[in-house]
Amino acid sequence: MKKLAIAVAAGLAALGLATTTLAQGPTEKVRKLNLYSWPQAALPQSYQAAQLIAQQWRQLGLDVEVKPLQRQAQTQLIWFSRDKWDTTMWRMVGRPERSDPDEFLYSLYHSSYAEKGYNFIGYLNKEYDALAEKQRTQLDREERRKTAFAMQEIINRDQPQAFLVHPKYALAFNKAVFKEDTVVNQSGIGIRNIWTFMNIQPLGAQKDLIINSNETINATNPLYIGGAVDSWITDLIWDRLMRIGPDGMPQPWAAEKVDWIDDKTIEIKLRAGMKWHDGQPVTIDDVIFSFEAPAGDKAPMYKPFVTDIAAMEKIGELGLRFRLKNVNTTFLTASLAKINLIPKHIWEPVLKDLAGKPETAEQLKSVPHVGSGPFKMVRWKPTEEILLDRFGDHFQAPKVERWIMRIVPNAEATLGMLKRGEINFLGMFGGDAEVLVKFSKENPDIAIKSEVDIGFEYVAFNNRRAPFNDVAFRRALSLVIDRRLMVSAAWQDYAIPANSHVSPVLSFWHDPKVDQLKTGVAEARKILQDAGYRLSGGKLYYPVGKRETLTTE
Amino acid sequence: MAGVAETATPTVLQRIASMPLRDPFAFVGLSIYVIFALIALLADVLAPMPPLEILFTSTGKLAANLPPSLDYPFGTTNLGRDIYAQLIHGTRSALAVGLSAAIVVSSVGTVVGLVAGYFGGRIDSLLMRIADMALSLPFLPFVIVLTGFLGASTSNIVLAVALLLWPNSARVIRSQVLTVRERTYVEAARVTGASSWRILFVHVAPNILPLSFVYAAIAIGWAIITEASVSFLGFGDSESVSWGYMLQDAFSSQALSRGQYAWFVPPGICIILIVVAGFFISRGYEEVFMPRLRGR
Amino acid sequence: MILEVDKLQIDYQAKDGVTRAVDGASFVVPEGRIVGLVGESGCGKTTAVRAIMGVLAENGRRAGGRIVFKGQEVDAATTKRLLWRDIAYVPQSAMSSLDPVYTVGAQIVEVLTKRGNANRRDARKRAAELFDLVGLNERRLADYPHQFSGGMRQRAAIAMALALSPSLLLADEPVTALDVIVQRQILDMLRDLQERLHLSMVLVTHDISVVAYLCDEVVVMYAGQVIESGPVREVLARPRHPYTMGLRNAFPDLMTDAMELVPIGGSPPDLRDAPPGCRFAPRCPFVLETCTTGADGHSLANGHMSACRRDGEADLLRKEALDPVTWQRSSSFAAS
Amino acid sequence: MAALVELRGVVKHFPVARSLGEIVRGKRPAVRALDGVSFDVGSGDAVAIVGESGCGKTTLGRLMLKLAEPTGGSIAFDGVALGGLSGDGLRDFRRQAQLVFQNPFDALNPRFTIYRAVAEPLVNARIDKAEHKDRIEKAFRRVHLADFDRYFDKYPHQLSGGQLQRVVLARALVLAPRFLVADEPVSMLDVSVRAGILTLMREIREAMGLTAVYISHDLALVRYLCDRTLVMYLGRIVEDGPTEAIVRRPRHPYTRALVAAVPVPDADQSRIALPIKGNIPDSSEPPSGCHFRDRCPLAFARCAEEAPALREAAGGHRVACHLELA
Amino acid sequence: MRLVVERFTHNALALLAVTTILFFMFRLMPGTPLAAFINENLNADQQQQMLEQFGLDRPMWQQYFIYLANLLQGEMGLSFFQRRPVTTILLEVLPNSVILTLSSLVIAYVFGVLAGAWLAWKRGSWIERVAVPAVLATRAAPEFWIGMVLLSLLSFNAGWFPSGGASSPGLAYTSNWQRMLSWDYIHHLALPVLTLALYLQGLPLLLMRSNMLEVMHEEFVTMARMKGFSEWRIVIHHAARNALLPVVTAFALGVGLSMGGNVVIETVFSWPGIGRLLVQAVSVHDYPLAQGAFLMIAMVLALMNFVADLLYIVLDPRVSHGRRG
Repeated sequence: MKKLAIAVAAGLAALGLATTTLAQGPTEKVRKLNLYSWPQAALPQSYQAAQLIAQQWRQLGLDVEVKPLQRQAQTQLIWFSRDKWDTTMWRMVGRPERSDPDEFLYSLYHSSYAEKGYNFIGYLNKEYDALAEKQRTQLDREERRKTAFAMQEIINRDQPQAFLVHPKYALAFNKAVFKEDTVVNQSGIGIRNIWTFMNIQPLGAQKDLIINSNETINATNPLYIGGAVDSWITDLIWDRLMRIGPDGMPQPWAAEKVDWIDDKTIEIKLRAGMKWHDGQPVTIDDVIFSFEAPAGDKAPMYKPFVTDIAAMEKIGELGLRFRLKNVNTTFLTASLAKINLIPKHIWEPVLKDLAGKPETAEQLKSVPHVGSGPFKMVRWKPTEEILLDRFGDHFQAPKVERWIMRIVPNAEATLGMLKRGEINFLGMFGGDAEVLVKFSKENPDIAIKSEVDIGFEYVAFNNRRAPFNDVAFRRALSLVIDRRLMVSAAWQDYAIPANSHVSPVLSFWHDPKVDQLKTGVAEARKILQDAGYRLSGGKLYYPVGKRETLTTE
Repeated sequence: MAGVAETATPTVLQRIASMPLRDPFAFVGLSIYVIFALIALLADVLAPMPPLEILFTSTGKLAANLPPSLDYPFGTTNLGRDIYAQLIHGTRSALAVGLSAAIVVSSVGTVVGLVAGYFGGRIDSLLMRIADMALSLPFLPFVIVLTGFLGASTSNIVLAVALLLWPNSARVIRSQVLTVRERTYVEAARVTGASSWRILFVHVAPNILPLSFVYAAIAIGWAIITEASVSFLGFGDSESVSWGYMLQDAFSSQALSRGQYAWFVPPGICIILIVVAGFFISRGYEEVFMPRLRGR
Repeated sequence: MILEVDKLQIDYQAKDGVTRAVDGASFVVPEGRIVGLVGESGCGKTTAVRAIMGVLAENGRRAGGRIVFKGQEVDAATTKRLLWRDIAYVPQSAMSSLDPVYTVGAQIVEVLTKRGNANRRDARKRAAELFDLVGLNERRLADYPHQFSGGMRQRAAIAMALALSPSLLLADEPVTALDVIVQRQILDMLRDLQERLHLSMVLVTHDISVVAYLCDEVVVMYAGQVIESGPVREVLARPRHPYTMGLRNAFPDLMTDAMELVPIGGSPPDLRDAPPGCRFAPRCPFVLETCTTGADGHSLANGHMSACRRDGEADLLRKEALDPVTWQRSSSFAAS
Repeated sequence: MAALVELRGVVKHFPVARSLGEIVRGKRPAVRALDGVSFDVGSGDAVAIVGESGCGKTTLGRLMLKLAEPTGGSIAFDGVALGGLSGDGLRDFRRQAQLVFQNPFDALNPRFTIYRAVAEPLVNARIDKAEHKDRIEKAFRRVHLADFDRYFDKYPHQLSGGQLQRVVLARALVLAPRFLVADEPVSMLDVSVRAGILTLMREIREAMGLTAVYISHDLALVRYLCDRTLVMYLGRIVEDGPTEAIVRRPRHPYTRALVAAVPVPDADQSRIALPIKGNIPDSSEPPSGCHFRDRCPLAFARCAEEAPALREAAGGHRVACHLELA
Repeated sequence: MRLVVERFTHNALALLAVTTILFFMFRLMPGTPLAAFINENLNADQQQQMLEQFGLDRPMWQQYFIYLANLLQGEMGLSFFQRRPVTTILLEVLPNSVILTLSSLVIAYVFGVLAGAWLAWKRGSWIERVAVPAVLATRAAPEFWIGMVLLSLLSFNAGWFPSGGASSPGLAYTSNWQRMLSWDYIHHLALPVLTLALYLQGLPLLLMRSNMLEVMHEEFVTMARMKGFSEWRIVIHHAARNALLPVVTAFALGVGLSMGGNVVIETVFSWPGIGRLLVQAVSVHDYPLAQGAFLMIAMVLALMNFVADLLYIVLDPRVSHGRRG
């Protein structure tokens, strides 16, 4: 009965359409849109969000189909063939070095990244490009902040994509094992960070910190970035000149102090008395070596972080001066806090050996695991566990005896292990946050800490092609999405609404003005109407004269 | 040909039809099939709500993790889907996967087995070497690799299952053909001038048909379990709701921790029922048609 | 008498009723004689000897009668003691009756050590002797059954039967599956062994030529009953039961000149529903009304028993039976 | 009378599984089922082929009906070589040559009604369906199943052995063939019904003027049916002659043994000792020269070197022996 | 001996065919290994360099022969992600899979054979009427589902067993043997083995049962009765010995088959085995690793097929001792 009614309505509408078409000249229906997503199995929240978004878009008269794609296929379609898709679910994850807003501010929307880089949506805006370049040269934080606000406002205006949420990650630890106030929260990252691992204090006989990961560790190689989890470990084994502090700002680490001499010169002083895990002292030559090593072609993944260095000059026993090619505010974060310090006496022969061969340091069969970091490598079984011992000679030696990471692929088992004490630190949780909350209620020893992520989830629009090349259309599609519904119905309240590529946790850089996004169907419809789009028979039509050149794939 | 087939089939069909009455196992198995077939046919009536529809409560909140109630007999998932609707609609995809795999497996297996067994010689060796090869592919890993890389459509799963399962039926049917071929009445048919194809299809094939049914019934079960396993591992077709998908969903959404038994127990039981139905039927047929066929 | 079988009754329980495969069969085996038990398939001859061995199919059951061995009545429990030590068995198909996964030697040794009280070394020696006795090379003790030819397998089965020096040998169609020359070799050997070892023997067969060649006594069975028995010479020369007469007629004989073959019409009755009275009556050309009712008639003369009610006219009937036309009188002639 | 079937030097080998060594050396070991068999079957004759299992007699029967192809030599039917037959020629041959089987319980398709089974040759010979009933009824009358209506709708398992063999015969006769091969036609039947089938076969052959070949191991039975007998041993014919003569005065040592071994249903028979010992050798490795020599009481040196040819002997016999046997 | 060589060649050829199919299957799959890396820092040169590293710049047939040649030396290339030799990665986890498979098979077969023989003995009883469908149901249940339920009940709720993995955190052993014989390892092994054994026992049980029923009707068993042997001797020496033949070969086949089937069990129980490795490799599109893991499983399967053939030849005199006489 209902179907019949709809059919009749559609028929009448079609009749109506015919007449209006005659009256106003030919217009074209907006073609069916494919909204790509990960499959539910891979990312349930994101998939759920896609379903909800599709429902809301349909209210604008659009024909939307959610198409889940496996990772490989999605990468192939979205990342490698950039002009073949309409819109897709996407996410940016938080990493400590992303605490400096540069990476998101610059890479996501700068036109130079549209071909190959992160600007896969193809957003081209000269005004934005100029600001993105400008903020990199602004050594004055306040000035840079203004630029960052301006950039966020441009993005808010243009809506090249629809931000959905900044997820909140719930992590946990066993407070019967560890002293609760020795756990450090790093803003935008949460409690699973190197500061916690160095500070956390065991209460009783259990002196090991046992953390889980649901991904395999690919590599523990100071010259190769394999996966997210890999960096947790390289962080602990190898020191860096600077580290991102709990506040998200880079702070001196292996360097005692770091000073800007001028726009293009930085001077550092190495901490005295540091030792490698093999007992050798850490010298300034090791530091120089560590920054020279990626410059060649044996560590392609780290090369970009040292390309800005014009020269390095040794100043006395522990001093070092970096001369840069360009002014670069991000050098501290992107280079000094990124490059792992590696012992020259061990790596020099290794790299020499590789010279002239096609292999890079990434493919070393046995990576020398000698660093100067707070933990040293004992044992590594890639699919089972990795075991690190505390390095007592470190200047900030950890309180726990051992740091053990267990590879547990599924969330269900992870909770079981947490309950049974097989792990005592929940470093990653892919499951349902609500279950975790309930779990901690039943197990009072488990303390949950949650933190809003630096990263965010969004719907990417392909700005290169119609209808997404129209700001009004993008705005309408973004505004019709109810962010609160996203938070509650897809992320189960473990997220906050987003409308910026700078997370509110980076409170200094985040522009609060953009938070006031007025959403709603009425709002969206109005925008479309103003731009000349028409709703007829429940379907959306382009403004007069605008022609569709693409077909749905 | 047609005239001959008319008179040949009734006896086979009669035997197949009368079998359940003689074998209680087969009767139970067949009844399970019939019930699931009815559920699949009437899915839209039994569960008018689309299985992937996101449900909201009257207050506009997501209807997530609701306990079983009159509206939602098995409750809802953590993402607000009706579990009952998923279970009912899952029957469709289970039967679709199972039946299409069964049809492909048993028809390919039967034809290959008949041809290899009856004609022998080089054709036989060739077909059996191919069968050996397919049998030396590890089953589930192959399906995973195929669906993992080619995409996890239902048709790919059926393809993978069919690629690996036909040799089993082909081999057994071949050996059965070899024995039937030696039967005197087959020789008698040759003496009376019957062509090879006539002998194959009129005299040999009807003896093989029950075996094809046995393998079809087994293939139904295998295909459904395989689909479930693949879905469970996260390589499933996320656009169609199947029992395997439900289990995967339940497992990754921690229905176990939440104690949502109504979510993960019913699909498991449905899988067991439909697979065991195949076993029952195949067992029944084996007992009736070839008591000595079991084992190697 | 080494063995007396008295009114033996064996039932088989099937889904559609009870089949009385052996119905009151009685016969005796005199010490040191070879008794031939003849009849067509399904007449109960094999069932009868298997019952003596105490081994019936799962659905089989001894419903009545007595079996007396050396003056002692035996039942299921007491038979077991006698088995193989006193009564041994030679099967029809030696292939399927030998365990395929053990060598023939091992199977003979098994009998000698587990049923006899021999130790392994003596058992092996004895096995070699037994092989020698049946004309097999002792090297072949190490072979598996499937490596033997049919005749050799039969010899091995006989060697096995003789392992514990039994006094009675039950041989169930021991030469049926064999070619004539091999058959003859085995028969000759059986006779030779019987004489040397003073065996008593029951030979089950469907072939009266074999009985004529080897046996001293004959017992003819039809439809679960013994219808005629007596000394071979006497019974074959002067059969008193029409069925035996018919059998005689139905056999082509290599050496006689009479070339007319006369079939017996019809087929044996369904034992699930055996007709009352004489079971041969429907096929018998000499049938009288009294034949189809009442109890069997048994008459005995000179050790020659016949169950025919017209036994008195036996000599007359025999003459008539030689005429093929006689047999066409039987009501079931057309539907043979 | 002209020969209906002519066999010339017929050889049939069955390959056996080869070992790796044999494959490498290119050897092809084989069971020699037939080793150069030549004879004629005259039109209207009844010929028996007698021998023990494994002598090749069944293979011979199959070859004569083109159910298998010979490895060597030739077979001709009515002057036409069987080897070249196909299509219509083959169909025509099939109409004329029929086979009666040893095991009637397996010779009829269990899923076919009796009528359909007997109609099968008519269907294959593409005979108009309208004629079927007539022809079938005629065939049934021939085999003395006059009350054919009782049988038509039955299935084989509902019939007794004797009835089945009659139906098999009816099927063989429904096309009114000229040539009939019967392979041990009564050995699976009960003693009391054998005689019926045997007399029937003799009667039919005489009535229809059929040429027949009977294959059997049973000399007594053969004597009842056939005028001429061929005795085979290990793939070769060792003696060929009038049946009566072969039974009464066998010439070849093997035939003598065979005749002596046949038991007779007479307790007073004279028990002649078997003249030979031992078993038939493995047919993939028969003795050199005369295949029978290792069991022959009369064998001498030449027997190992040269295979004796089948040659004429007294009394219409042909015997394959180096000795002049009286 | 001839049979052995013949079976070996058969299996080896099948394995070669599998390798070939697999190689081309993976090469023809959509996407390149580059797609696995979303990294704006990779420029065209570096991408080319990466292709060269993995030897993917050569023509397909060359790659194939290089692959085969490497394979013969036990090399299966480098994992895209781990950048370690696939062979090394596989050999690390192979023992875990083998142990899991073997111990569950042994338990399943010992139980299955005994229970099957016992059920054959109890033919026609109510126990049999209940047991046979029940056993069929265990074979029909998806392994992972049983695993889920057992894990939930016995580990999460009752806490009797660890929730996954192969050992407790941080335990160190001097040798693999010591590790595998340790209580901790066995404790971790128990639940997956139980699940797998529950699934696997059905086949030997039903096989043994039907074989026993069949053998008990064989003439030689009747003969053994006639010889006056004890029922025990008949059942053990004659019936069971014959009935076991197919079960033993099924065991060997089962090793190969369940190595492949362990994929789901290893995933549910986070068991660091080759199946889980395969799943992970497939889900991150690590071609060389997935290919290697698959091939390793296929090799075990082929090897076990061969062993099954051998066992069949060795155990059945009808095959091992040719026909004679």
